[in-house]
Amino acid sequence: MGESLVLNLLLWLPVVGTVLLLVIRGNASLARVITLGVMMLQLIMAVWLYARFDAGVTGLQFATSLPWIPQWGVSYLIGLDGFNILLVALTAFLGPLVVLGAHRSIEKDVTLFHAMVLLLQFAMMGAFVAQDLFLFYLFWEAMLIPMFLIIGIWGGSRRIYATVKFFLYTAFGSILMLAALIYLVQSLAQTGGITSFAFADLYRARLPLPAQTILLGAFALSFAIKVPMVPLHTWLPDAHVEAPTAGSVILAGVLLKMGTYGFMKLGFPLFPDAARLFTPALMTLAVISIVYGACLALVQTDIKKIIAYSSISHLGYVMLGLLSLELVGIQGAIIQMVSHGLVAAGLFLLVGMIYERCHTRELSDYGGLARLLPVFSVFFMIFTLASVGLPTTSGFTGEFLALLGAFTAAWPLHVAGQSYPLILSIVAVLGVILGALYMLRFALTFLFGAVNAPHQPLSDLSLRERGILGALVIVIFALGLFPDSVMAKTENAARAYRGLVTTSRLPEQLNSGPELVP
Amino acid sequence: MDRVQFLLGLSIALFSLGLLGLVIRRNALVMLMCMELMLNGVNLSLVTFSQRHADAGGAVLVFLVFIVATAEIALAIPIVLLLVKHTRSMDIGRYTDLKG
Amino acid sequence: MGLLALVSAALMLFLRQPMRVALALITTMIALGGIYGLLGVHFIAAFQVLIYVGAVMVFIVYVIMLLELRDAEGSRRFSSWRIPGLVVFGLLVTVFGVSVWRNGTGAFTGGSAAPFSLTQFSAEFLSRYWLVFELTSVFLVAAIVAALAVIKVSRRVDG
Amino acid sequence: MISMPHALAAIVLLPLVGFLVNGVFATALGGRRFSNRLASIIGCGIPIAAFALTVNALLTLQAGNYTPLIEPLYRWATIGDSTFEIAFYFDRLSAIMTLVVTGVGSVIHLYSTGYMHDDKSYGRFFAYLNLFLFFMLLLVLGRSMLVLFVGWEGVGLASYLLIGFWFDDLANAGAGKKAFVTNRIGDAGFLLGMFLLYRACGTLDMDTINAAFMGSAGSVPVVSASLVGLLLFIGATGKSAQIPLFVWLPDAMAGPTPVSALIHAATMVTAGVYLVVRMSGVYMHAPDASQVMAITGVATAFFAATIALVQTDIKKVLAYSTVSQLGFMFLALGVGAYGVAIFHVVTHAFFKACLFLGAGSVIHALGGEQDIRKMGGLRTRIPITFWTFVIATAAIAGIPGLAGFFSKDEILWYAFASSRGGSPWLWGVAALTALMTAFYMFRLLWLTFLGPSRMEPAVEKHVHESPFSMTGVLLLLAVLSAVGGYFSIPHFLESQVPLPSIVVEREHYERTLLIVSVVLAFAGLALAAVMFGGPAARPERVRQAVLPLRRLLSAKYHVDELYDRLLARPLVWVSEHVLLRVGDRVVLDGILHGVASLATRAAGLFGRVQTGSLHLYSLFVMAGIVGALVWSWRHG
Amino acid sequence: MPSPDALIAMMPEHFLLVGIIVLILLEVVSLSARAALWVAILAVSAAAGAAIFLAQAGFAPSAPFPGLLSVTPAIFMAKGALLALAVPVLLMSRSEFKDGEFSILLLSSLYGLCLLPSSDSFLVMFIGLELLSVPVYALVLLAFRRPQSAEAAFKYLVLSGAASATFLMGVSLLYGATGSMNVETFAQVLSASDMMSRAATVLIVVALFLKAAIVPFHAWAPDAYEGASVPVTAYMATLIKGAVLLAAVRVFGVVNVSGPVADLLLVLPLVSIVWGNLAAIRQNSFRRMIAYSSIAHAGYLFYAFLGAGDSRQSAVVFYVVAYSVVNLLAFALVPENTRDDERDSLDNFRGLYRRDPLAAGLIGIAMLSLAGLPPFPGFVAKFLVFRNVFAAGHTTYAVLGLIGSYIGIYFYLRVLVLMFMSADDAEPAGSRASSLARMAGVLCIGATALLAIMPGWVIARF
Repeated sequence: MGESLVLNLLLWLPVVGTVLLLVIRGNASLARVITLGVMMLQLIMAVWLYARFDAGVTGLQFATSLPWIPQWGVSYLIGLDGFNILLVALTAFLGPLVVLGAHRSIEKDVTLFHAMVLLLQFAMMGAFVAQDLFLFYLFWEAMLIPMFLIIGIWGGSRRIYATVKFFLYTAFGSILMLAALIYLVQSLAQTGGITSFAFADLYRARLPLPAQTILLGAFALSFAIKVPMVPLHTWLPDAHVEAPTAGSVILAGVLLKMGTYGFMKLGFPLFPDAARLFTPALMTLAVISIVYGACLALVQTDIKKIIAYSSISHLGYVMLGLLSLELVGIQGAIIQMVSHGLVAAGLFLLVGMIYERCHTRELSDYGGLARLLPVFSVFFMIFTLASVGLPTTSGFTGEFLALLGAFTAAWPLHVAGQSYPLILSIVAVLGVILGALYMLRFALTFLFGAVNAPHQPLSDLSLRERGILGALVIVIFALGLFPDSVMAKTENAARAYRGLVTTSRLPEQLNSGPELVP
Repeated sequence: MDRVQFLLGLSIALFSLGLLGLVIRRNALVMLMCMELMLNGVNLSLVTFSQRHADAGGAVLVFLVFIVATAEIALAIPIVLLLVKHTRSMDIGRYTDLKG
Repeated sequence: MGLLALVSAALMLFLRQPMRVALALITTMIALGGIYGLLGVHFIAAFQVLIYVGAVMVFIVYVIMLLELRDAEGSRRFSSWRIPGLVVFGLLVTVFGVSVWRNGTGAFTGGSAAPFSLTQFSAEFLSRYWLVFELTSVFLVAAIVAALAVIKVSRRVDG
Repeated sequence: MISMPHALAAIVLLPLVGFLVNGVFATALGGRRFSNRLASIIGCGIPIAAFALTVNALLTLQAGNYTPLIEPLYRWATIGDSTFEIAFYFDRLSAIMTLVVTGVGSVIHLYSTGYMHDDKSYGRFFAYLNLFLFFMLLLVLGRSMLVLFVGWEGVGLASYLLIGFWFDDLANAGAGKKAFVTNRIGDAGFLLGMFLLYRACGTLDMDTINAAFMGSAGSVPVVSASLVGLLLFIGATGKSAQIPLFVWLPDAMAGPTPVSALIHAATMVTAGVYLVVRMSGVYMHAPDASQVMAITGVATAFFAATIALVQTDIKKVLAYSTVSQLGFMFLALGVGAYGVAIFHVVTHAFFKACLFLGAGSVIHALGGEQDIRKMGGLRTRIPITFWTFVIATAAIAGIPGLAGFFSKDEILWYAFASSRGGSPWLWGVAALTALMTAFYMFRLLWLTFLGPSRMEPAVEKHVHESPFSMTGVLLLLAVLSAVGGYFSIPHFLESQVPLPSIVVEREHYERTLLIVSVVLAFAGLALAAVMFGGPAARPERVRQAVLPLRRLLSAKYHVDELYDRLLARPLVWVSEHVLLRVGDRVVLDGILHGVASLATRAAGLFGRVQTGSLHLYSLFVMAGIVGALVWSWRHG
Repeated sequence: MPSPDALIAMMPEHFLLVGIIVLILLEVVSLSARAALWVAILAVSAAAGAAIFLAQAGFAPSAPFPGLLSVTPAIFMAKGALLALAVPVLLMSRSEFKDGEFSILLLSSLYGLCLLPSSDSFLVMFIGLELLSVPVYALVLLAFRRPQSAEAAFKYLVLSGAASATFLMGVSLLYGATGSMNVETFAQVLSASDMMSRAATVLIVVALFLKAAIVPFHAWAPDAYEGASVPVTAYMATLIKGAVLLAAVRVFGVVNVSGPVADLLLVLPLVSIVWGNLAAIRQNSFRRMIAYSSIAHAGYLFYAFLGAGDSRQSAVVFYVVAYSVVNLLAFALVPENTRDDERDSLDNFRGLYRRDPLAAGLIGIAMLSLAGLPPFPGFVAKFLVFRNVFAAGHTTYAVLGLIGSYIGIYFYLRVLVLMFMSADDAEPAGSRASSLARMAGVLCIGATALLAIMPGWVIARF
């Protein structure tokens, strides 16, 4: 009981922080200190939880379950398992970095900004730890609001367009998900006789294939928008470009993971038969995302857009890994999620730092920064290479395992005469080339060549900035070099996921659909 | 034709005529009168049924309708006067400031 | 009597002068009163004549006379929606008529019960329906306050 | 011989330490005297220490009767039943490669202290070099393909950084990027091959895989060895600059010359060869892949040599020569002569490093001039450089007695006679290439050192011999180039990777072929002497005679342009015009905006309905009642 | 005659009546308007308190007024909740109305409101409806800060009168078909097949639609709302709508809806949702926007009728309360402006965050809640409604309704954009909501928080 209290504290601390901020009102530096303090506390608790998390246990740990809306079977059910432990840790880890990173860039309405960051943190954390569909949906939607304000108030010149687009796009998916989840719970109540929103109960719902298909469609739409998968991605570049650095970091670092997490925790396990039926289609989309995102990143002239499109590409690998239903691929996908969170966050922070100095995001306005800002460039290079997926960085671990999983899953099918998944995984591997192409083009123009930057002379990174990036770099290398202990924590979840998705849950008499993935 | 049926038909006709009056007449007072006509139509059917079922309820409702109709007119007339004062016209077709 | 009511009601819609419309309405009302009388509910007939013709219509006629002087210009009688209005009216009457005519219950057949008298009605009104009576009084209070408020507003606008 | 725990890990990790120390100091203390001295000490000390450790490890290996040393470091990942172990593996092959890497690496580090003396990013340079060494050692010492791949990509990174070392010129950095991306194409193939092997064998440990394919571990994996071989070979073509992925290597000469010597001649580019030899168990069962490899190798050797004929940049000539020599190595691999390929790797490392460093010395002497048309007559001005260059040139040309002669001759012989795909026409093309090699190398020698000086006066004034740190290294390498062939590596490796048997009926050609190749070497020498030893008009006449051909060669067969037109530009064009402009902006955002404007228009329509007219509102009510009543009839 | 039970059963009404009488007396002796306001608040609070107390006490007399009026704890709770909502309305009226008539009229209207959920007979219900709306005609033009108020009042009066007539027509036909004035007859004939009772049910439903502003009977609402002053619009948008819905709940009883009326309840609310949400997009008047929003919300509310009959009342009451609380919250904090049309204009909200962060924050919460976004109570309410629709098996309509509700998000966001994100720093001076109105806002935000944090507890009470 005492331990689950820590998780509750971790979750609710930002709310306390927000209230504090609202009470003090107006004092900018105090607001920063409070927010940072909350984030640090959260990080400490997350580290503690991570350390105490028992990799050998399959079910929930640190769980709290309280009835909340008993009439509908809704409960306040939170807990950690292998699915979310890493993402919770990632969220907690990025928190202080975001606050520190925004230290100089946010000058207007500092208190409100920090309140929004805290609320966003709360909502994201909540979505990860929620083990009840209603609760999850609540947090899932609640996330939009602070993000909407963060982009809309502190964003760039087209911020309103971007933020409304972001909001409406993601809300559209959510509304269908809402419909689907109500339907799901209703049918569970009618066929299974239990009225419950708890994931564990919903995993027992048996639905005929057409229903599964439609419901998965609704969930998948919502998640795919969040991921985002091509062709539902156009909100992302706009949102990223207009968002302030902190917004971009959170968006890329954590928010996008919501989509893939949703697929992993809900979309596929809830509707396994439909998921397997649609695996080829979804894999196609994932691969298209990989290639499409990379191609578009190649021709962007706005530095934030490059990273934005690269996110689309990178999350394609996550989807691919998840869809492989191979342990290796699933683990790879999980690591890739975390890795992308770290790398994209780092890149956005770097871009933010340079933007603070030069006030332009046009790639062509820059050149030869390696000469002007050596430390900056070293960090930039590290993050670029991690993004490219160079071995020893986390990007490699994720991409390699995800691709390995996809390939391993596709090969037997190829041998059995069904070559399409294999072709997809080969194309995905080729996507690695494009990854190098666009990131290095970026680095080339940005860092090398004749010195060219507005607002010279530039000061190199301050100690604060070095600290932020250094922390990220350490974790990136740690994940690249020693992923084992991390993956041990998620191994059970990966197994559980595979078990759920590979077991048919059609109503009893129809339980003989074609097995698409062995 | 049955008497009840005839009266009911008449009641419906009066009700519909009143509604039609609301649609086609422009004069505010005439519209109010058309409202009264609608209520009268209703009253007719109420009285008819009250008789038919030998139940006082219908009659009580008729009584209430009288009172309500009176009250509405008493309230409506000052409003119409206020309107006329402002635009110097009884033409409801001209009162279209609020729209969109 | 019924036909008279109907014709004068129809006339209401087509007469130009508000005063004549009012007279047509009075005719309708009196005709209805006659019908009530024929039905045997004399006290309602009396109320009809007293309240409607005696109070409401007098009030309206008074206002018409008050405004007639100012509203002298020959404003158009009908709104621009008269054609669709008439069409829909036709439909309404048809639909209504059909709905009511083709009912399956025995609402119209069977002998009519004995008409009840004023004393009967009063007794019921004050016993079974005494609450309605009370509520009516509340309603009247509210209506009076409302009317006074409106008048006060118009006075304020004037002053 | 000193026995120590984690000896192999120490070899690998020492350079990493060097990189970290130098990297931190170079960026933190950038450019100060003190840091430069520290950088030299660490930068050079570490490879030498690594070399010493390697020798020590070799002794251990020897003492253990050449049983491979396996040294697990840690477990990278455990997923389900499969584990990914980080372990080092030291056998004869690794030993040779490690010795070459650390040995040549050490001397090039020493050379660099002189060559890079005045560079403002001195520390950074050594940091990168150490980083390279780290990854290269990881590559050759890794037991698992995963570790190999880490090194494989890592050396690519180091190469990228070093090619773009002088990044102020965008072209240099661009060349680095080109190298990296081209390598990535190969890496994709490598990855696929690796996946396939993982799927088939359930492990990535190369000794296990080899054993599995050789059938010593019970069942042979159910996967086509040729397919695996081809995929891995795609990886090798990238790293080892074979057709079609050779285009990056000439451009890579943008890096400092020691880099070209170390990475782009001696070590990194031979990683592909190493990979194939390491996976020889697979290739022995992959005749088709071997065939492809042989043909690709010989074609690369030939085409690169033709291009080298007309290059005027001293380093470009050497670069194409490297490509050509790598082609020879793949030819050897293709015909199953794995040991021979490694033999050539080693000798090539010696003489090509010597050549590059010599070229570096020339460039150093001329203050950065690289165009051989603006050289000449340097023989007397920089004698040590000249003589070492002569020895190395002779070695590469195949003058008997020198290192290159032995290895090249063996390649030619196996190309002719190997029972695993050797054929006379392979030999023919290879021999022709050898002739060309001799010719262009002596051409280079002549134009650079002999004949009259064509230097610009300002340059000529400053010509000076390089410091001892450079010339000493040149001398050492020259000696190695001369004697390196007397240690028979194929024989040394035979117990591990046996040489192919000889087709019986071709056995008696051995002596004939030997003579032919000697003749060819001298013929090349003579041809060059005739052409460039005489008046300048003579080569000019030849040039005029074969002008179209020359143009084609000068333009390197337009391969770069071809790739640009066929791949790069269409990719960018499609991305920009189809995906971005049409896909994202018109179709996707267009649909979005269309829906939004539809909603606004609907809103406008609803607003117009709300005219403010009470009559209309009443009409709505009336119509609504009618509609509702009619609707209610529907339910009969 | 009247038993003590009967006396207690109408306790809330009695408190209101006492309030009305005291207010009239005060008006006669023309005591200060401030005192009048407090008297009104006291009366309403007492009534609400009484209702809630009786509900908690489980007071359920058997037929205090046989055939006319009945009460159950649930009905008391509904009354209590709605009466409590009137307190913020009174508080925010202070700035608009200087004299006591507002309070009297409001209390009278509330009296009518109280009758609706407990009426057993159409007689009482009719009086309730009239008592609910007649004072409002006067209220609409009471402030009369611009001539359009009279226009609004007239339109409201005429269409409301037509609604009454339609209602009566329906009641009359029902009476003819069954011979009874009892409201239960409606539910009994819902599935009947004879044409007359069918026409009767349809007419009654149409009349309710008219009062609740369901498309196509909605047209009066935007005009009336825009013409009225802020507190009155707030009252109309929340309490009157809620009262009408309670009347509808009363009429439908606990039966599951089927037959032609079910079709009406499916199609027209859906049209309302879409229409209201779309039409609101282009509005530039805040009240008009809320009017369209309320049309859409009326749609959701009638959707709630599709579900199981026994949970209908709690769903509707919860929705009404959740919707009203946030609506009142928004209205309470609308910044003051000397000109009514400027106060109403959405431009008045531009940069509100700079001027009055609290108001901007609370209005923002209100807007998001109206949009039905979690974690605000609007979401739980929406969830509740759509859950019922799904449970009733109308999956397609539920999905369409949800998509319709999605359309609405845009215009609510627009308010947020204006308040928080417009760069306009030129701020009109002294434009904040009055302190009493802020107090109302604080009350509402408290209620909002309660609804958001403990929806289960609240629903269990209804």
